[in-house]
Amino acid sequence: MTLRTEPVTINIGPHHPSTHGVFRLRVTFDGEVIVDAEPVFGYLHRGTEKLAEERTYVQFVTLTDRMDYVASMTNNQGWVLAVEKLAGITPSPRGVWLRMISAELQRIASHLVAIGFFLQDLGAFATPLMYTMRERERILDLFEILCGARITYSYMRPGGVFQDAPQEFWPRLDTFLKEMPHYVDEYERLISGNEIVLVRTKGIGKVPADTLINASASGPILRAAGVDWDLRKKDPYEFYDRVKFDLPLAKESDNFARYIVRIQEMRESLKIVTHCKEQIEPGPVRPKEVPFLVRPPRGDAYAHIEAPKGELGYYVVSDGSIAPYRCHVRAPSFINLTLLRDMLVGWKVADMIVTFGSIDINMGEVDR
Amino acid sequence: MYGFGLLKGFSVTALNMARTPFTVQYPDRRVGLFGLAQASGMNPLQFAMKRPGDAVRAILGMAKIKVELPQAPRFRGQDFIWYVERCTGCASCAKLCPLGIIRIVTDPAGRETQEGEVYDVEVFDIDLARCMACGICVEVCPYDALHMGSGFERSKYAFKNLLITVDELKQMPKRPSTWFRPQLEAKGYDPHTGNEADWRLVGRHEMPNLTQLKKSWVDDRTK
Amino acid sequence: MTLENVLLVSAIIFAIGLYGVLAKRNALVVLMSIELMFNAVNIAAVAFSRYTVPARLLDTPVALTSDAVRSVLTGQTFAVFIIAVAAAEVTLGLALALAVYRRRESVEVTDLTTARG
Amino acid sequence: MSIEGSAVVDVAFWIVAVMAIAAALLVVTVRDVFKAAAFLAAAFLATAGLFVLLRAEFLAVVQVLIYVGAVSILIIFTVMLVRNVPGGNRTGGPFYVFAGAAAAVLLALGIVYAAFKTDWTDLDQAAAGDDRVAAALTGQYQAEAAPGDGGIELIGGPAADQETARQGVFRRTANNLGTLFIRDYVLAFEVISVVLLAALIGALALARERGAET
Amino acid sequence: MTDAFLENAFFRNIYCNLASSASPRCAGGGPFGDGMFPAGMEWLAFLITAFVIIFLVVNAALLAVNIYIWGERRLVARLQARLGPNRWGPYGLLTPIADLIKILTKEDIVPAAADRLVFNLAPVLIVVPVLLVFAVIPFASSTWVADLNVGVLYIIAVLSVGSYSAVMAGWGSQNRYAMLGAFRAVALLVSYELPMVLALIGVLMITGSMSLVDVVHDQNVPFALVQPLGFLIFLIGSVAEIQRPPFDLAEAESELIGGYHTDYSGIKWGLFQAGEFMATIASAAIITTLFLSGWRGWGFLPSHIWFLIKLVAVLFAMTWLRGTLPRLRIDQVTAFAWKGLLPLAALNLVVSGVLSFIWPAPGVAELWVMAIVNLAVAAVSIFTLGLLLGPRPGERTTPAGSAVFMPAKREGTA
Amino acid sequence: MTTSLRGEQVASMISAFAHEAVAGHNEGSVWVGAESWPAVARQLHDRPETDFKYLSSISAVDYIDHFEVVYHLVSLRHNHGAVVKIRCGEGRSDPVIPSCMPVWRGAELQEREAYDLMGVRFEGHPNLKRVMLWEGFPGHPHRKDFLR
Repeated sequence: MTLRTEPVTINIGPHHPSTHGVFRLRVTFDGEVIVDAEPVFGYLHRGTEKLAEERTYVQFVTLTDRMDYVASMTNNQGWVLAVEKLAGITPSPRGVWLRMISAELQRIASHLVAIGFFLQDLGAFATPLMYTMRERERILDLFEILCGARITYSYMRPGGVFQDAPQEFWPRLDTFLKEMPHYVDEYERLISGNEIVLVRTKGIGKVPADTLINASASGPILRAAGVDWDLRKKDPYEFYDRVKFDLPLAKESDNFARYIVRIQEMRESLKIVTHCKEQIEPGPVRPKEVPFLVRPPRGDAYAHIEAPKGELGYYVVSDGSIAPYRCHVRAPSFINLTLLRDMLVGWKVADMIVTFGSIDINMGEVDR
Repeated sequence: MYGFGLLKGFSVTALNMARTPFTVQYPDRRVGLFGLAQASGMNPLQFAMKRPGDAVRAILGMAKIKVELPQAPRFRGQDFIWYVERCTGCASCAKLCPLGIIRIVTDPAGRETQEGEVYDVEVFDIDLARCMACGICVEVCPYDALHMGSGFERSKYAFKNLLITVDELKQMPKRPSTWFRPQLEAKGYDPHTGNEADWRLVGRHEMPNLTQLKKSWVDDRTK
Repeated sequence: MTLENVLLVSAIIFAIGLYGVLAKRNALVVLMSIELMFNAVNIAAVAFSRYTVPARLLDTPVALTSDAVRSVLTGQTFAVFIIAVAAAEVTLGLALALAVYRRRESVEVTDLTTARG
Repeated sequence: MSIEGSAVVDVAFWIVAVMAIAAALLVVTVRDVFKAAAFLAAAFLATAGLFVLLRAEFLAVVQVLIYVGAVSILIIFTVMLVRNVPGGNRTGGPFYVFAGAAAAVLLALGIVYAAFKTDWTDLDQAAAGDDRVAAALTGQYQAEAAPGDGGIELIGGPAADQETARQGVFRRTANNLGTLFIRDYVLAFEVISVVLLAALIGALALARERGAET
Repeated sequence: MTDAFLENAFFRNIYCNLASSASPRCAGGGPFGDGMFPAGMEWLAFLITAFVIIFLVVNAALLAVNIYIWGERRLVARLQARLGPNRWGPYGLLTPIADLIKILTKEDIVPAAADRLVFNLAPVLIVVPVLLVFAVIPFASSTWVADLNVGVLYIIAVLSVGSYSAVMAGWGSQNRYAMLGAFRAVALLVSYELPMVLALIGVLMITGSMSLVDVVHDQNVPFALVQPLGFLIFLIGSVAEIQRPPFDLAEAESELIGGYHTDYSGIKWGLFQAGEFMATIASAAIITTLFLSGWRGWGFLPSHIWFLIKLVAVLFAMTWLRGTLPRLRIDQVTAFAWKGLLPLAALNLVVSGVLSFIWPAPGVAELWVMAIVNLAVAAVSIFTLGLLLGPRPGERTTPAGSAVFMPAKREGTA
Repeated sequence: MTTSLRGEQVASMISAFAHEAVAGHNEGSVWVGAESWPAVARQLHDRPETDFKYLSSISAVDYIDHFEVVYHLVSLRHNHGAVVKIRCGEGRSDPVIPSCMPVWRGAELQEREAYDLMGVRFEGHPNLKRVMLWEGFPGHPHRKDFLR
């Protein structure tokens, strides 16, 4: 039965509990069905790129932590890669291995948060969220041993990392690597076969692959559409060409596919960490000749990495001084929002929240 | 079959009900009789005989014991450990702080400093309200005078109370975090269990050797 | 509480419903008024049913014959039928009101001057 | 032991009656259609109270279930779909008001006159000293009822368990009503179900937008 | 006044002490003699007794809500590998009290655009019907407030009034979130009432009486076994009616920020919460009474305790549901009611009708036969329905799971 | 490994269909004239040998005397990338270049961001308004002269 109803406009956010931060979605509903949606953001804009122009290259590492604050390690990684590319620094191998280990652990942590909140948006009363948070805590414990902080690590430096991992880190990492696959299995038992989850997510929020490519979407969203585009495979930075891992793909490009891709990526990341741990070699973690105040020559460089949420790029312009002349961040969360309207229109209120959760954005990164 | 996935989910939650919770109670922990007896180093029966009142409270779930949160030795806390004996007042930390929250004033009167003396640091303000515990100040300290602390209970009602002054820094218990201090780590020092570290104990994380000094001060300059 | 009093209440409610039907413009309110009138009739029917039994017998153990049961419960049977008819009527009425609303953006009966959709 | 006829029942009756009448009046007087619908529900609820006082518990429950729980909710639902709710309860103009009021008052007066003028056989009074009514309803007819009468289950009965018989005439109203429906009033019952079905289909047909995809 | 009321010794004592009564139950008078009031004042004694009973039941319900809130929070916490409230009082038992104090001292905000009358009435309306339900529940072999001869119908009727609360809250707030929530609530309640009533009719066919006391009395075999399909439908329907996960979409926290009670604060919000938890307890009590043979049990425990055990078991199941399942979408919920539960309920009706035609007054043996037949029917019909509604064959729904796994004990850092 | 095409390679690729469009190139990047940019973009996107289906990033840089917009393009098929730079006119007043949103939808938010923070106007963008800051914010904060 169709009734002519009045289209109503509702502001979802900026204080809505499911917008993952101060995000506002101006949605027009016809009954329960979305007819229009427009994302509005900038509530968390801190001018990080401008701040970079006043900081030295190492100082800015601390600010990259604050962009995607559930995946600080990868933010650091992207930045130091850009600086190394700009200044022509060859990092020391042990530092690179440590960077890879921490980045992959960070990817697991970030995906855990993404899955947990995705299920929370489905209305699962925080149970999967608590489970994923529990495992994330273990990763944070590892990071605390590694660099003394739990959220904002500032672990990496141009040329490597600031300090070698302590002895107690490695057995803890082993335990984690041994137990984590079971936990992932457990999530799958709890979620992947759950009929309610299936009926809520399958076929919802579909976007065709070419639209995704055209809209510069990246990360699990792109891979959930069957596009095998992962910078770790296609443009191997650091030592990603020396580790073996598979690229999880799904072809449905719906919310469930995004979820399942994240789950599989966690397994692959565990594999990568294991490989790194096997191949890591002793030595300095940072070349002695790299000074604290890096002075790259004039020029520009663009480095991109595969962050948990997609392609994270740093475009840095140097004028030869100790601070970047211009720094631009290509934030995956920000650009993935381009297609939000396409994903939402025609679906219902409940689907809106779920689709939004499946994109997995982080407001610190969107607004920067 | 339809509905089977739901049943699997129920099994997972039931399994987790049997596990120990992962949350930590802080600052004190509620314990039962067994926990309290264990904390006092007795067996429960003994304990109940000796301290019946406490035993009843424990059975009622009212007993608590203090809890120390597990922390890594590298934990970067909110406070700073400063060794005045080592500080030369060079203010590298103030210069390299990304937020510029450290303020150092040495000898405002312009007193003559004799050879062998160090600068008298009169003001050493760290504005913890804006500190993000990145540790760059510690990293750049050339004489290992400044260390991260490992405290995290400095909540105050006003921002102005969060300012650490030089007197406070001097009086702070000297339990430095081993963050960026490999020499402490090599000794197996742990701020949470170990004793206070004297300024002589903490050493230098990077002893300057002559060739390096010559390289940076002579060769590179004359290039 | 006598039969007359119950009938008085029933009459008043019926009259109120009648007033609503005659005087109101909103089709939904007219529908509600009709329901009120049904309701008044229900009250009367149940009252008649109740007053076929002496008060003395209401709470004492009795055994009724089938004829007696029939005569006692006829009023309630009527009420049940009326409720059923009213439910059907309100469904249809609301559907009509909605159909009219979709056509004309109004549910006022005075606007319905033509029979054509 | 009975509270029937005591002052409590009278007081309760008048309270519920006044509530019903007031709610009914508010339905046709408040300006807000939503509130009118809510007061309609209140009137239905008060009517259910009247039913309880009139010893029709089954009907009272049915009243709540159907009128309050379904019909009024349906009306409220429709009201919420329709625009101009706060000021929507308008009259058709002074003429309609006066005509309607006059007709209503006249009708009410007529009914009341008839109700009070008619000489109802007041069983409450009549039966006080006279057992003929009671006899007509109960014991005496036991013997005379045909053995195969067996249609309607007797309430209690000579050998009935005291637990049931103790409860009085309207104890098993629901069962007896059901039996009546499928025995005596079966035709009416079937007709009503056909009417309900027809109404259901008609409502569906009306509510479907013409030309809209189903 | 009916004498069923006097079956409870406690109530009888109050009443018989107050009034000199001709009732055989009060023949000996109360324990402290009879007739505090002169003859003809029985109605006063009745009123006072009724008031005492209502006072007791209402307060017992509120206390039960407090305990249940604590229990559910603890249990959900354990399901989520957390600890739950444990700071205030032994095992956190006083946490609901602390919550209550907090709620009471909060500012009571009425939005400027709200319709004050409707807005303020809504929270009351959610509590009252639920309290009314407790009137007919037999808590033990001789403890109930009223033995209505239409008890089952009465419960359904009274619970259906609860939807007014949602509608009025949604409308009165003049808030779009609240309105959406109200629409959802009404759609949900209307959809699930039908299968629930149909599921109950199977029970009524066996007992032949709508009085809950009779229903318990006739349950020689728990009707959950005799009527498995009806039990399942009624359980799901109850969870939907009280709007708990996975059917909590009227107040979906992650979508509508609380739905129809978005705008409420302070004690009004508290009333909504209390009403919901009370409804949960009431539903559990109804399920216990209708399907789990109420207060009946084996000899060694008093009937109150049996009732309590079953009640807690049902509440545990409901909390478990809440802790595990995500939420459905509104169209899926209603589709499930109409496409899934309604056919099942109709089938149950037919099967039960045939069975009770064969055995009009079933004894224990017949009940067991009925149970076996109904279980078979339930299994087959649910399986068929699952094939019809479930995922298409060939879709991968189950992951590469592994055996049960217990982690090593969480090692402390440093 | 993504091949980063050298500036001259990209320049020759562009010259194949639009000779006058290339304004210059260096080691890593190529400059394209602003007026011919939409056509070049369309060709870069469509032509099989370039196949730049994926727009990685858009950055705007303030070079005091002029503004520059940098496009990082990637081809998913050939796995090569190119850096295209566009100089938006001379001087600091009203830098403007044509929008490439008809070619890459991914430019939508990035162009809005560049407009918001750097003040580069993208002609032809359907919804060019501020994205981070509020409407009516004075100035464009990423410019070097902001609040100086």
